[in-house]
Amino acid sequence: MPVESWLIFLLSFMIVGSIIALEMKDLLSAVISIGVVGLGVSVAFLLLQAPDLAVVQFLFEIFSIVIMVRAFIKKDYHREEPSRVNKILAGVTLITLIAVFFLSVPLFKLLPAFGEPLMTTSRYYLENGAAETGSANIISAVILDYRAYDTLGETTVLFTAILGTLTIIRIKKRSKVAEEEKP
Amino acid sequence: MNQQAGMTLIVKTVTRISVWLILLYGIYIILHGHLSPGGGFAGGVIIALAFLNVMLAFGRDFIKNWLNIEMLHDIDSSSATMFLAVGILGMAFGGSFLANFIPHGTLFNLVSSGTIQVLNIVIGLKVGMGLFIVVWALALFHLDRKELK
Amino acid sequence: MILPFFIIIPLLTAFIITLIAGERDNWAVILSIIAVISLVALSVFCFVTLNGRTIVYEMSNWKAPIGIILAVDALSAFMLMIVAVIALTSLMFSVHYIRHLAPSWKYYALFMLLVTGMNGVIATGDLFNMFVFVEITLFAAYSLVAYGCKAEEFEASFKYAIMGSISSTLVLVGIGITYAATSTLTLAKIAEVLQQKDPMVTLWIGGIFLAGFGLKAAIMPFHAWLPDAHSSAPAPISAMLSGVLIKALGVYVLIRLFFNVFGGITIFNEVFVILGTISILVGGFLAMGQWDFKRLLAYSSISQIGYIILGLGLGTWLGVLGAVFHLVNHAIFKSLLFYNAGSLETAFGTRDLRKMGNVAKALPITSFTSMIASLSISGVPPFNGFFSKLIIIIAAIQAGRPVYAFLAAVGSLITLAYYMKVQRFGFHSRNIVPVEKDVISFGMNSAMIILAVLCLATSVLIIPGIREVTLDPIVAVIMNKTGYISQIFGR
Amino acid sequence: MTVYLLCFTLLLVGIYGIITKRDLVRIIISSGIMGYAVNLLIVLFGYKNGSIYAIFIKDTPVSPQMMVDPLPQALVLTSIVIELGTTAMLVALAVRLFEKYQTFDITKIRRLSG
Repeated sequence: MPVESWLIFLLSFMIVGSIIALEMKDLLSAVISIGVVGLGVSVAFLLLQAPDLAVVQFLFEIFSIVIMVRAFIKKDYHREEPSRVNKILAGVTLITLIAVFFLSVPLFKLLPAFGEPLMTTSRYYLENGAAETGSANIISAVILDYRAYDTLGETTVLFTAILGTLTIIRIKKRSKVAEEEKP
Repeated sequence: MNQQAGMTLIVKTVTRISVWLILLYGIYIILHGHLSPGGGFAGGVIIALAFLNVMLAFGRDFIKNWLNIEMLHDIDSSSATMFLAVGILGMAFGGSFLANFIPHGTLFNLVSSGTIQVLNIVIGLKVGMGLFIVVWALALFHLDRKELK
Repeated sequence: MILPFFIIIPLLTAFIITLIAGERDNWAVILSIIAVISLVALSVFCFVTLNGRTIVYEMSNWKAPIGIILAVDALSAFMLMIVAVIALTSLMFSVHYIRHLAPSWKYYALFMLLVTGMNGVIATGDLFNMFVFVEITLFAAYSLVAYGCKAEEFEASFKYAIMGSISSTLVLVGIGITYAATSTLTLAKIAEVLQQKDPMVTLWIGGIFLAGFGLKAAIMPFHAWLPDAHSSAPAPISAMLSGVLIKALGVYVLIRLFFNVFGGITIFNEVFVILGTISILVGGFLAMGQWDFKRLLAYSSISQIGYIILGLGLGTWLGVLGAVFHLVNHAIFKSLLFYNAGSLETAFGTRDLRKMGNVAKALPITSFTSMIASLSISGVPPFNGFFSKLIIIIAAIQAGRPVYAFLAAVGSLITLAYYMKVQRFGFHSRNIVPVEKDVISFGMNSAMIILAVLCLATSVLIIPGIREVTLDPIVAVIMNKTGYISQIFGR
Repeated sequence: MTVYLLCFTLLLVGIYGIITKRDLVRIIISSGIMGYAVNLLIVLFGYKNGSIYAIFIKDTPVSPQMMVDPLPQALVLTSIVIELGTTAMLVALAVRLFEKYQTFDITKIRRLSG
């Protein structure tokens, strides 16, 4: 079962990567290790036979890294301030999360095993997706024809996020230079 | 073109060539959305990264007159309106909202899957322009904060 | 046939406002007011002509489990009406208020996207589609909370965004596991498949969704973000957040999932009852100590939501009737109270109750409407609050839970206490404070008068004659539990 | 089964990061980690053993039974874009917060009482 063993290796690599991203003192290397974890997700999508997702995840990963580096690294602030991390809170959260993990182990057994999905509705998509929508890429058929309303919502989410970011950063649409910020 | 803005000369010359290839590749990904992996979302981000590449290599002032930023805002909101217009047209012709009312054509050739291709192009434009505006706003935000000091 | 227009009208308005936005925002104001008025008319028409049926609209011409469907029954039509009415009054209030705060077309575009998101959540019959429209509403809410660009607003918006992203992740995990177990996304089909599945799966999915959507409804253990977000947002936006958003995104979705999809399992009803009562008491005690008017209103929202959750948890016909009735009452008088807070803020420039002077002469309409709202929220007889709380308390006694009934009554007394504090300090205190002359516009006053009249009008809903037509079909839909499947698939 | 549990631990690492970390940037990073974990979990539910990607190619006939489940992939495409929207919004808020409070430490950003 090469795919499952590859995935287990990749996932453990990502878990170690994200722990490093959280514990690393220097901000820039934290952002970079998160980029590596994101690219690991993109490789995992490739292993799971999802080329569409791998491309989109890879590109959006680059974009979020550019945004984060652009916003945070420009400042003269590279080291995390040595704030006293509340030890009790960290300990309590750790214990509760480990308890949640062991509680959910039997629950994951209830679901169909890895590699045997039920696929009752998506069998219809595969069998007559190409015929009914005329698109060879079934995922594009699902996104833009069977569930086009989802993608309308999706475009609106992106539209709202961009409009919200502009509102927060207060760049006026018409004026060239940002208007003087009221104190 | 003032030399000190943006990066070194080597980067500028390489970008001058590579930007057009990246844009071409992005348009290819959008147009072939229904045949090969990728589509509106992936192609749009590639276009946004092409503009970003120019902004990083040549600096903010160059891109302000190379690209009309107001036009980007208008393309962003008009492509979102076009997506809704395709939906309403689907309601008028195809029976229900967002129906695929354009004839499908034969499988596998370029113009073949009715509204799927139209929607791919619309989403490609939307994602491309919108994401570049976000990074542009972040860059502009730093610009005026330095002047404030 | 008219269902997609609940989403098309506000969405098209938002896009057009962005397109034609100029320096001045009066185009944006006109367009959004026309859109919301048409929404009010559409939702009232839809509720009146519904009489017990469930309208199903198949998106892009595909049948239910394949494509996405919009399913509107009595409960959804009722919620659509509440969203439209409160959106109309909030818009009327914000025309002058926002010009006073920071005039910009972005406010109206984001406001229309907020309404689109809520209408999308209420009308949809598909699980993942509900998640996407919840995200739209949340993104619009984050940026509207941070609209004033002051330091506390960014802090409140950041905390709200973090809470929102945790709850969205939990909801997405729930959707993933529901898809793995039932391999379908249409709510009715999920309900149908879950009946044959192992009940442990339903409990697990229910637990995750309770955590995810409980965070959005600010039920007790997940309430931390609400006081910050609702108190630092501009007044019309906190009215929309407190009055409608936590109901449409939180309570409505909990009703739809836990009654119509999971079939009202007794364990979850117990959890609802306990969480509801804790919310009532803790929300009330925290509200007592507040001096900032809007923070006090935010804590009182948590306590009033507790009543609704308690009513639902009882699971009896009377309990659900009380919960639905309190839902609409709370939407009305909480929005009115936030409008009063907004007009006091524009008049005095402060939200601190101690610094407010004698308002009765300076702002007659604000003080009169706030008297009505305070009386109705604390459950004084002639007003609507009294009847809904009474029904919930009677239902608790009938359902054999006198302790919860007693605690609900204590909660009601606490509410009365802190609203009297609001009246005494906010509106009738003796210190003379300079008041900005005629700063409350006609729009703000008319919004307050409309809601004050509604406070009285909705108490009419309880008379048996009118109740059969309005509230009973809604309670029938909820108590019908998994009958929702046959309503959707028509067999 | 072990793949699901590993993905679930990645999610718990993200939740741990959000709750305990003091630094705004760390909180944004851990919300990103949570997003990756959930997207991966949904695609894991859709994988079929020995299947290939759900795209028909011109002259190589592939039987639909051999294809992977397209629906979770369509859902995750949407939720990746939502993740980017959340990150962009959080970054914008963090930048403005740094401008107002001159610090990235969430404990020092305490102007709201309680």
